[in-house]
Amino acid sequence: MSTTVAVPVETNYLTEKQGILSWLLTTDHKRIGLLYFFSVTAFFFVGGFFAVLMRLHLLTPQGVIVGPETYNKLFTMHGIIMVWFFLIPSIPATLGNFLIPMMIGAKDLAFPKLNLASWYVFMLGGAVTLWALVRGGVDTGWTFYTPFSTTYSTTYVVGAALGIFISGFSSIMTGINFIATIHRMRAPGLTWFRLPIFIWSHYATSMIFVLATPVLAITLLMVCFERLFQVGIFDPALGGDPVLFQHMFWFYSHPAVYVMILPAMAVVSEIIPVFSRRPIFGYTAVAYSSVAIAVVGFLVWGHHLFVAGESVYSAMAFSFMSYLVAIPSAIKVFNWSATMVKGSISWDTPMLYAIGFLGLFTIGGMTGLFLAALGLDVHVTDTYFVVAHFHYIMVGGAVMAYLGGVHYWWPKISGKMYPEGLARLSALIVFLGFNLTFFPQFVLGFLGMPRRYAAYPDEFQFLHVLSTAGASILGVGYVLPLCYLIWAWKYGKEAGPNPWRATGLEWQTASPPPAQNFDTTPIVTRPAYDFEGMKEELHLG
Amino acid sequence: MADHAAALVREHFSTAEQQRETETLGMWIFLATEVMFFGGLFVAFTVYRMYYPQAFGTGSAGMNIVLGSINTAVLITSSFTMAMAVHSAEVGNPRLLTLLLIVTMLLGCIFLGIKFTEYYQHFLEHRMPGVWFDYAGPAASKVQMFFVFYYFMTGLHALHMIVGVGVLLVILGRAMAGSFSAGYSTPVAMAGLYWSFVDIIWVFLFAIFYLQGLHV
Amino acid sequence: MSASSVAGEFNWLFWTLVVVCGTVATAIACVVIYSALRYHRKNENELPPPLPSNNIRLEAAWTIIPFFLFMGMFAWGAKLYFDIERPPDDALQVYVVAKQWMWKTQQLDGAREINQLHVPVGQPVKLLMTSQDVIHSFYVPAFRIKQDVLPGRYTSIWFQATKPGKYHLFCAEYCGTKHSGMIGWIYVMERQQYQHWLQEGAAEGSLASDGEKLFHQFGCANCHHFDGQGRCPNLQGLFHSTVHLAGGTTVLADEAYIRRKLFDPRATTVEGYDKDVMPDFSHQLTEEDVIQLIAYIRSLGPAPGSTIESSPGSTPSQYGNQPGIAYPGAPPILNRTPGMR
Amino acid sequence: MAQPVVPKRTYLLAYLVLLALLLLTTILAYINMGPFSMVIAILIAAVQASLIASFFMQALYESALVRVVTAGGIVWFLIMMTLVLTDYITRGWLPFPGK
Repeated sequence: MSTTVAVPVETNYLTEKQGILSWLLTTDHKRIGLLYFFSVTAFFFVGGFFAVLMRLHLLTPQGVIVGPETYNKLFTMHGIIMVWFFLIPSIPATLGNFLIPMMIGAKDLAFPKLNLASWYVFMLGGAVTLWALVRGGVDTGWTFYTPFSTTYSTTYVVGAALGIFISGFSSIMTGINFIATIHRMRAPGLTWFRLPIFIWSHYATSMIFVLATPVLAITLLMVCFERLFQVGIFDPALGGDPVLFQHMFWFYSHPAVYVMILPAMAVVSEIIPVFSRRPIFGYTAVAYSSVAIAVVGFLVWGHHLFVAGESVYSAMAFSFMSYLVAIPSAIKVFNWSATMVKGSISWDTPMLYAIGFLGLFTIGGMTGLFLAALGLDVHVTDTYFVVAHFHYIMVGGAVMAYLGGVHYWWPKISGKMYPEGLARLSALIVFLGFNLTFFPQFVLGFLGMPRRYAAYPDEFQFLHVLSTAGASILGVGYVLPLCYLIWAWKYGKEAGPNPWRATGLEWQTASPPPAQNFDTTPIVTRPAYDFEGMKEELHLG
Repeated sequence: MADHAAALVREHFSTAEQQRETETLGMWIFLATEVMFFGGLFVAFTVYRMYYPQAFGTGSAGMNIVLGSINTAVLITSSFTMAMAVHSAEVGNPRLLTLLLIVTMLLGCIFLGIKFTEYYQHFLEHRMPGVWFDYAGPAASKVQMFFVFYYFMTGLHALHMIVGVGVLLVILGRAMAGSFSAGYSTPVAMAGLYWSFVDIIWVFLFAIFYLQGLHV
Repeated sequence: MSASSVAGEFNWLFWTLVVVCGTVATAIACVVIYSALRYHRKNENELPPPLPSNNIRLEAAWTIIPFFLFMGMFAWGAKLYFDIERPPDDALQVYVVAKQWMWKTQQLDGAREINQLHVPVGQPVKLLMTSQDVIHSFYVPAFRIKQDVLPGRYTSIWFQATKPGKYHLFCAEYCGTKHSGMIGWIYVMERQQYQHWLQEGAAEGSLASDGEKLFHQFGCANCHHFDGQGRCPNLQGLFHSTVHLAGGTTVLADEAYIRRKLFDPRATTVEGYDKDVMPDFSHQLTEEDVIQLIAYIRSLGPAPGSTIESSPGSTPSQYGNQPGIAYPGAPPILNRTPGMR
Repeated sequence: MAQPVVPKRTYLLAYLVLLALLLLTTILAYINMGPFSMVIAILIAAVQASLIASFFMQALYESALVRVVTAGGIVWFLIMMTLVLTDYITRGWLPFPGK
């Protein structure tokens, strides 16, 4: 460690080369991670802006700001941007890109040029989608259900679908890169069971990227084909079956949910041990459960189709599988909780986010059990119950973990500390605002409020107002980190290589790291999270 | 020769062997995504084929089985010459490599030529779904659906072929510039994997589109 | 608000899950909050005393116990689903046609309704539904039922209202601009009131009589004679009977079969008849017309001596390939003939 | 180092078998086997595909990991196929429209 600290600060990855071209043509995984970071942040606030407009609109039963056409476009674009241009690339392409080579002691990902290409493809897809948005938007819902999307919608379906199709290739490239890297580029001594859980989870995520994304690509291509040439693939008027579209769409889109949550679990699995100073409880179970989620996650998509015209027997099989996939998630939650018992728990911001994640993910996961129960799903599916459920997973789970991860690795990425007090405050605001926004939506759904309604019966107004109030608080909670992290980039105090006294390899090099990550390839002799074994180095005890 | 190979190891790999293994692995993972890419179409095709066997049989009867078989033979041959090209790269025979790459590309172009001839014949028979489709018999919309899948799947396959020819052009250029040796021939092997994979897809397309139409 | 025969069990299951999940979630929250407070880091260099970082028995317990809990939820949910999906035999038949953005409902004898449906309390009601354009979803929160309504095929759902009153009907599958306007009311009435309502509507004529008009207007009667001497099968007694098709398979003549005969006539041919006689009506009939024709054929009564209609639930094997897009001549596994089970 | 692991003879043999199988499947297409014609055509195609993958693509000679990846692609395709067909095959097992 002492040798790495001696490296002059001038040669870190941020300062080694200067100029805009050095960023646009970089093949350094850390810089590409940052390029992704800036892009998804921008997309997040675009998608968030749509969400704010929607919540404002729903203050009164008849809607206050926009007409139904615009409202429909708002929720569609909110969904498309948040799912494909924020959530899916969020953790893997930013933190994953930045950290995977460092965590396994490699100089870079296996295919650095492919990595850069993935960012360009992502941006191209984003540009095409935004172009469709500027031209007038899309109103099909992010799910593109046929025959509405292929025949009846008069909006820019092809543009939006093409944008998603293109950006899908960036996911595939990232997935190929991660799998090859994790298999072939590990430092000497770094066996599979010495890997941080972060790597296991990203490995599982990459499996989904590689095996599910192409199915979405081909499905959207068929939708475009059908819409452009007016031929029958899914259109019942021409012999097609719209339910087949739903099967193919959800074959990708359900595993895609695990693309969003597995990396979040990855982040939390790093934060909790470090801020409890205790190895993760039941390492093997947590590691395998990531892979189990990825594999079994492919067998459950039909639970989106329980009332869609799927056969009853098929629905039963999918319901059964859905309960099976809940088990590895449950195991993880229990193991994280057990890790904290009798630890040395710090209340730093990343840990606050991790604890928030634990609570919200538990609620989100458990309401998933309601939706997997066939008889209950009939009532609550396609209502605000579902909306609340997946926001608890994706916002309460994935975004909380993402923010936690950004704070945790911020010292490594920027070399500077963020303002701790302000950060804790914003973590609290996010937690409270989130619950106020989405908990009322569970109640709304149970009472029968269908989703995607631009106007609603009067009796639902009170809960909608609560939800909108919560959204305004949540918005503040998201803008705050944006401001103070930018501030901290320039004015934060120097972090030093290992401010959290963490055990991972990424903390054994300078902050910010040198372009080659490590001066000499590290040799690993310990399991992950071995605080006891590293207590001399970390000055603990 | 070993020095030459070592010079081509990128800086983030420690050995040429690690680089070769990683690149091979990456290529195979990519092929797995391609399986799923075409797989979605095969699933959709299977569902409709199960529901509309008569109409799909009628559609299949419009295929030219002779041209289809010849084309399959052409493609299998090209896959063979490609495998031999990889072999000659591995043993360090650049002249044979160049020759075999050219033959492979030519066979690929012959395949595409025959394929587009078939398309042209279908066009003359008014079998262009949506824009130029005219079929008087029963269940016309389902026969049309057969052709939708036919064009979509063979078209996507042809696109892969065109990309493959492009890739081989690049490889050919590098081979003629003497970039490959017995110690370093991974790009040739990668291109070979891709080429043979596209051949595999065709073998299935041939089975589902061409071979079912003679007994409707 | 819950007002149907399945709502009670739904609420039981729902609140049981709330209690089970709530208990577990509270337990997790207690462990996490207690640890965060009790073991809060006291000084910067603190390292907690080493503990075993795994415990096979504990981990096995929290794998196996959730598994059994989940299987319980699965079984109960599946049982309730079957109750929601299978109508009783004596259910009142209602036809629903959805289109952007309205619900059209009609009973065998009763007025045509738009965005509303009047039904008697305590009577099972089964809905046969189709859409004229995009996918809609028939959702009555108070009854705890929902079923997507698809274009090009029939789907069904049933309910039995337990309390008189008026209940929201929502479209729950996004269907375009005025999706949120595609709402209506289900009026659940006492039996007497319902009878009264039926008589008020009777002036318009029944569904079957409308169907009869269409039957003559489109010249169906020219071939389908009732004496069995026509070029085409006698439709008397057709409904819910087993039809023998050319090629040796059989199919149950339900609504989906009749609809398919009108829209895709050459998909199936009745044994002993010419396959080219029946014209394709897919460009002439609307979904509502088809339902009127079905009601008319249904009103022609069961075949003499047939008992099939009284017990449709007990003869599942007689149903051929059921869904709207099914196509006989498909592989044997699809054409389930009696005795194959 | 990349060694020429597959002998030329093997390539030639595989090529000849592939052509023979093509001839076989084309001839079989002229025989009416009803629904089995598709099954047999797919089976022969699968044999051809595995020959190409095993020898031309050297899958047989690659590391276990590569074989696992290949198997993964095929297994996932079969998962998609099986579960989608589960729906289509069981539709109509319950005697109510759309169940």
